[in-house]
Parts: sequence; C-alpha cells; structure tokens
Amino acid sequence: MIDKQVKTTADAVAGVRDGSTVLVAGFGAVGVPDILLDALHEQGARELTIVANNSGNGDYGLARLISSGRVAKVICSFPRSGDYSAFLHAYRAKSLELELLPQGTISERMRCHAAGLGGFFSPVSAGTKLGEGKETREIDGRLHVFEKPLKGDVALIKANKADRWGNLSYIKSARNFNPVMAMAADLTVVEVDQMVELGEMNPETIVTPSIFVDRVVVVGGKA
Amino acid sequence: MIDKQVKTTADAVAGVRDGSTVLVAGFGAVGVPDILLDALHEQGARELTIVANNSGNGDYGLARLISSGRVAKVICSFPRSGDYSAFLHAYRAKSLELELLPQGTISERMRCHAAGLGGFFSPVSAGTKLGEGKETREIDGRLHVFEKPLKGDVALIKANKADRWGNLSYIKSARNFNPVMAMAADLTVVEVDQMVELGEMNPETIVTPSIFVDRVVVVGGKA
Amino acid sequence: MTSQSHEPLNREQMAWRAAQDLKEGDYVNLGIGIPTLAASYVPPGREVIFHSENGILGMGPKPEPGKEDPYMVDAGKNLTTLVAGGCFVHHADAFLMIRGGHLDVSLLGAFEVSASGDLANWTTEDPAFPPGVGGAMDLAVGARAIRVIMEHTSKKGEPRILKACTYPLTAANCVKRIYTNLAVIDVTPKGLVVLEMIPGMTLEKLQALTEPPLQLAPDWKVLAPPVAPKARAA
Amino acid sequence: MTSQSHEPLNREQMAWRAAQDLKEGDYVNLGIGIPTLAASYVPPGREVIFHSENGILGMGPKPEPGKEDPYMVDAGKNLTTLVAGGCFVHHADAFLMIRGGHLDVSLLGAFEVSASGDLANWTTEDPAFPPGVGGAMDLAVGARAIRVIMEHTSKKGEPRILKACTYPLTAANCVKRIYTNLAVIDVTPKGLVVLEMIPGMTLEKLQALTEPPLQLAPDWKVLAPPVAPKARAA
Repeated sequence: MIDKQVKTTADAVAGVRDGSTVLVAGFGAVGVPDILLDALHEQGARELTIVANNSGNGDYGLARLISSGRVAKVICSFPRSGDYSAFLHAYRAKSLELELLPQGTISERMRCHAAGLGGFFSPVSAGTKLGEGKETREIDGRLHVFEKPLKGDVALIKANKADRWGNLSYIKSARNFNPVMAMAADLTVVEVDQMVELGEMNPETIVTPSIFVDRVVVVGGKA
Repeated sequence: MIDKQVKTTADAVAGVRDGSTVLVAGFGAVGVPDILLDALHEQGARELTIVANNSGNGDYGLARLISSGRVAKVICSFPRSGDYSAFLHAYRAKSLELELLPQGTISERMRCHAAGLGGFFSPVSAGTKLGEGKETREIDGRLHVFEKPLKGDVALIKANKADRWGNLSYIKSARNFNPVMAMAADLTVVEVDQMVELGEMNPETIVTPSIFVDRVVVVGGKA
Repeated sequence: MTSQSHEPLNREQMAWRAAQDLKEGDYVNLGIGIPTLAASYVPPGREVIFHSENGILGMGPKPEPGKEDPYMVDAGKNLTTLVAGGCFVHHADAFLMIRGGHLDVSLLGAFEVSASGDLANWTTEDPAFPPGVGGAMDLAVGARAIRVIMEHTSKKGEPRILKACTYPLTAANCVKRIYTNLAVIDVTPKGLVVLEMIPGMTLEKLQALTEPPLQLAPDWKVLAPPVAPKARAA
Repeated sequence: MTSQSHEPLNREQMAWRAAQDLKEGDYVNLGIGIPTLAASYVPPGREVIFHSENGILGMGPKPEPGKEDPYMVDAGKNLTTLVAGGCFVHHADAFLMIRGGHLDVSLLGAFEVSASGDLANWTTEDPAFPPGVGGAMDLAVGARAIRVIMEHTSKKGEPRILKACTYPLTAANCVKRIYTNLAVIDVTPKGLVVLEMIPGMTLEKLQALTEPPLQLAPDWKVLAPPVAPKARAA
C-alpha cells in the first residue's frame, strides 16, 4: 500500500545534503513551511541555496537557517519584506549571495524544469539591469531574455490536506508558490494540517496531484 | 454589471473573420464544442486554420466545417481518430494542409502564448522528422528544438458550468484541452451546460478563471 | 462641481482619479502603495475585478474588524478579502495572467517615468539595502495598459518625469498614462500630452516641474477630485 | 511453475509480463494497444497509478456494464474509470507530467527498436493516409523508464529489433527494455542483453530473428507467463 506519510518532521527532511537547492514556498507569512524549515535547521544541512519569494522573517524558519550560517545563496524577488533582519545582517556581512529575479520569472523557471523543457524566452527584464548577461533575442519586434529551467533538489511545501498518495489541497491565498514548487524538485516534502482518507478529496479539485509528492508529515494547524 | 452570457450560438460566434486561427478543444468526442462548431459553420467564416487534437468525426462539428471547404489548414497531433472520413477526403484531395505536432507540443505552445513568452526549447521531436526545419540547441547534453508560441484568434470551449463573469468548471476528462485553449485566444467563446449564480462556484475549484473568457452561451446538456 | 482646493492632490485623491478610469469589466492589478488605494474609489455599481500577484483573482476590500482571515493576503502582505466570483490560482498562473496580456490595466507606483514611457520603480540603488524587484518588472511588461501614480516631483522638488530615467529601468516604453498630484498626462508617440491639471495650475508652471516638453490637450480639463473622496463600502 | 506452452506469448501474456515489472507506487503511462492491457495484470495488492495523456491521473479499469460514464475516456478514446485517489488535470499539465520526468514508466508499442534504443512507433509513411503522432514523441522522451511491448518479428517474419530503425524515429536512445512474444531484452550501453526467453527458445534461434547481436544474461530465466493470465477485478 502506498503511504507517503512519515511520522516525524525529522523523517520528512532526512537526507537533505549539504549544497542542496531548496525551494521554500510561501508568500509573506502565508503558506510557508515553517515547521519543515525548523526541521531542516535541526537536520543540519549546510551551504544551501534557497529559492523563495522573500528572505525570511523574525528568528524562525528561513531566517533561522540564515542566522545559523546554513545558507550560501538566496534566489528571490523581494528580500525586503517584514522583519528581514536575519537576511539583512548576512547580506551586509557578505556571508551569503543574493540572486534577484523578477517574481514571475522564479515560478516560470521552476515550471519550465517541471515541464521537462530546456528554457524559454521572456520579455521580463529584457533591457534592464536584471537582464544583463542573459542571452537576448528579438521576437516579434520585442526584446526577450533567455531563462533557464530552475530545479530544486528539495521542495518544502505547506498544504492543508493530504491523502496517503500525496494529493494536496491548500487554503485560499496560501496556495501561492506551493503547487509550482511541488512540481519542480527531486524530493518534495509537505507539511499538512491533516490527512484524509484516499478518495475523500474531490478528484476535480485536487490542486497538487500525488505524482509530485514524496513525503507528507502532519503538523496540525487549521483543521 | 458584467454579464458575458450571450443569448444565441450565433451571437457567440459573431465576428469570426475569414482566415482566423480557431482553437477547438476536446479529446476524441469528449469536451468538444460541437454546437459552437455548427454555429461557426452557419456563420460562414472561411480559410480557417483549426488547432485541435483530432480532425473531426462523422458529419458534424469540425468534420462538417472541413466538408464544406471552410478549413484551409489543420494543426493537430492525431488526425486518424474515429470516423475521420471528412478530413481524409480533403487531405487526399489536397484541399487542406496538415501540420502535425506532437500532442504535448500543441498545448505547451498555446500555454506559451498565454503566458506572454516568446518560445521555448523542448526535447520532444528533436532529431526526428517532425523536428526538421526547427532551430535546435543542445542543452545539458540533450538536443532540443525551438517551439514558438501558438495563438488563437478564437477559442471554442466546452464547459459544464459558468457564471456571469465567465468562471468555468468541467466534468472529469472533458477538461482536457479546454482550460489551455481558453487562455490562448484573443476571443474565447464557451458553450456550457448551465449558468450558476456568481459566487456559487467554489473559489478553490474554479478551473478556468473568468479573466480568460469573453462570451458564454448555454446549450443545455448534462445538468 | 463641489468646492475645490488649489492644493496638489493627496494620496487618496490621486487614487480616486486613477480609479475613475477603470472601466466596468476591467481586470486590474494594483501595485503596492497609492495604487492599492484605488480599489476603494471605483464608482459605485461599476464592477472591476482586482488581481493579486500571489494568486487571487477577484480581490475585495480590507476585511471588516473581526472578519480577518489569515489565509487572505494581498501583494503587500496585508489582509484582504475575496468577492463573489473570485478564485484562487497558483503563482505561475497568476503571473501568466500578468505577463500574458490578460490584465486590462496595471496601476503602478514609480520613482521616475521618461518621455517615452520608460519606467523606473524598483530600485534606487541604495548600497545599504538589498535590492528588491518583486513583481514590478512582470507587471510593467504584461498588462494592456500600464499606468503610473506618483508625486509629480521629488521631496526636493526635482522633476520625476524626465527625458531619461536616472534610476535603473523596470521596463522601457511601457507607461501609457501618468496620474500625479498635479496633472493627468498621457505618454503618446508625439510626446507627453496633459489631459488634466489641478485648479490654478498652468502649462507653464507644470512644465517648470517636468523635464521633457509638455503639450496641452485641446480638450484638457480641470483635475478636481472630491476634497475627501468617499471610499466604497466593503 | 504451472503447465507451459512453447508457443510465442499472446497479447495478454506479453502484457502480463510487462505488468510484473511495475512496482508499488509507480506512476505509469500505458500506450494504446497491447500496453493498455497491462493494467489488468498488475499483481493483486500492488498499487500502481496509471496516467492518461488527456488529463487523468489514477485511471482505473474499464467500466462495468451499466456504469459507463461518457465523460471518462482514456488516450485511446475508450471508456474508462477513476480510482480513489485519482484526479483530473488539464492537457498542458498532463504533458508536463509526461515530458518532465514525473512518470516512472512509459510502456509503449513499437514498429521497430534499434540496438541503441532508438524507437520507431509513430509512422510507417503510408502515403494513402495522413500521419498521426499523438503523444508518442512526448512519451518517448519523458518517463524515467521507457519500455516497449511488441511482436519480436513482423508478419513476414522479419526482425523488428534492428541495428538501425528503417521507419522514422519517434525518439533516439530512449528504450530501456523490450518485451516481445519470445523474450525480455534490456538495452544496455554494452548492447542488447536477453533476460528471459520462452521455453524451448535458444539464444541462437532468437539471434536469427534479431538483427543486432544479443548477449544472454548469466542469470537469464525462462519466460513463462500463465497460459491464461487472470485479469484483476475491476
């Protein structure tokens, strides 16, 4: 019987290696896998590249990973969100590298990898500082930059419900990056509020199909 | 008050011009906008380029458009499906052109247009007869072909429910090409089984958001 | 016309003015800051559908006290609501809508706009802080109409509508209309055309605060929002 | 071992053999024709999740009489069902799963396979009929393991495992395992390795029906499916 549920958050993040690229879902404080991030801190992997929209808040989750020196690089669109002092400190100390990407380019590059494609041309950032160094091409009279697929070794996902196959649903705007990141990593790990029986989720409304999910751990939260 | 519902199928397809590219959803006989196709036949537009997975069946819908000489070109992956005699006759008479694309390339090229991108590299068909004439590039040791965005002037869509904004839901495997084609045309026209009140559809489970839809007509069918 | 001040518009008035141009059925993204305020000033009875980059189509007003939902945030991470007919999409689909030309209007804040519609609104290159771009570049290339709301001049009184932007560009040739605290200006192939000015303003005075040459539209109007625009009920 | 014939396998037996290699938890796409039959022969109690290119993940067996649902069709346009845990996706997402390496196994029919794993299964270039490719090229590049089920030889008795394919390729270097009515053969960097042969078959006889050189695996086994494989209950 397929059962992707693991018992502990430590089991969920077991095996993450030093140097991994970790996709961290969420937008602001919503839909962020904070408990998995803390588990990853416990797990101890170092030299991580983090792909996220923001750069962590306060002293928990991603911010804690950064404060502890586990993060070598952050790929994000907007580090300056909320109390991002942990990131700011490391940034000023030059102890981590920042790669700034337009927000839509982050998710589209991950989808590109998920879809088995080799890259795409986008008009976003063409002719700007963020497009510098990228291959350019004029298509239909408009300048485009070439964007490569972006792959995670691990994706840390926050969902509401899961079943034992790993089908997922989300709550409202907590969906955000989760479905895209879930598709784009070799190992997709999910913290959920609750497990439901197989077949209990409406097949028309499952947002992340089980094929993208490897491990699920229940962390409670909103029922 | 926004109200995308039109009264008749004639209103739904009004204004389709000769030479238009028309995206026709469906897979086999499921999720095909047959009533809109008949309305387009009545409307009379000629020299159409049809994008569809198959090439029509029997003597109705797409097959009738082909028999009546309205179709200059068919872009599809698998014309040989069911009773495709209308297409076969025109193909043998060389009265229409066939552009054969791998099935996933059809939907991905339409999504590419919908997403405002300039094209993508795909490993599918690289090094084969269907990849001939396309720009190639080796990416990570693997040959890819360059695929351009594919845009419809019109998309003909079959959905189950709609509201007056044009939010749509589908039934089971009748979903198929519909959501992708709905995103990829200048004018998206939908035949639905029934209208529901605004707010009646679950916001978590709307499959095609209203932003992609221009006109909706009720044609009855499964309640 | 109700009683008018000759003062420059305040933030609410600028947002009010931009909101008047949003049409029934428009799909609109509002940038962080003053643009966000525009949602409150859409004329009563007019249905405009707001998009939020994090994956909401059909965003409503701020929640009433006691009805806050922590799962509902907007692009600025503030609490928000969903209207009937709204729905949720994942992030790549939210940006497909932005980049793919599906939005009718993108209303953005700006540091500078050039005579040819170049937009600079993402970084002032302050070395003390990391840069942040968010969705600015996506929003600046995708919508059918890109409109900007900004103060006409900097705090020092320097023009912010320039021959060429001094800050790094967000996108070139994208802005179509500028709402300032002094005027409404269209970016056209023939140059900047002033459509409206506040009471007491003249083209000469406005030109002195604007680097590239301005033309006055033959049918220009007085820019006269209500003194205290009335926000729409939630 | 139950009683065995020395006859070549029939379609059901070939499908049965391929099904034995599908593991618990595998996500699998079955091509039209013999591969489709494999779904019925997955060993009891083993959960394998089937994908259909038109947008079904978790496809079940054929519907029982009286329970047909016209909204449920498979890639071959035949009526099908959904199992508990299954779901629907749109077409671009269905092919994202295929192309993006999310499927564990793609089981395909073929006209020809080459010694290096080139696959030809989409056209015989019959000038009287239009070509059709469907999802064949997508399926041949995307899955983690591409496996083929086919008759070992053509109706005329000519080899279909060749040094180089004579029909137009679907994809190069993609096939990892071949199930024929005579043998199970792996495509390896060192050449074709015979893992199993039907009773009475020898490497010499098999080689005579195969163009490129074959090696016999040291631990090769007899290929002996049940005479009439029992299909799984719906």
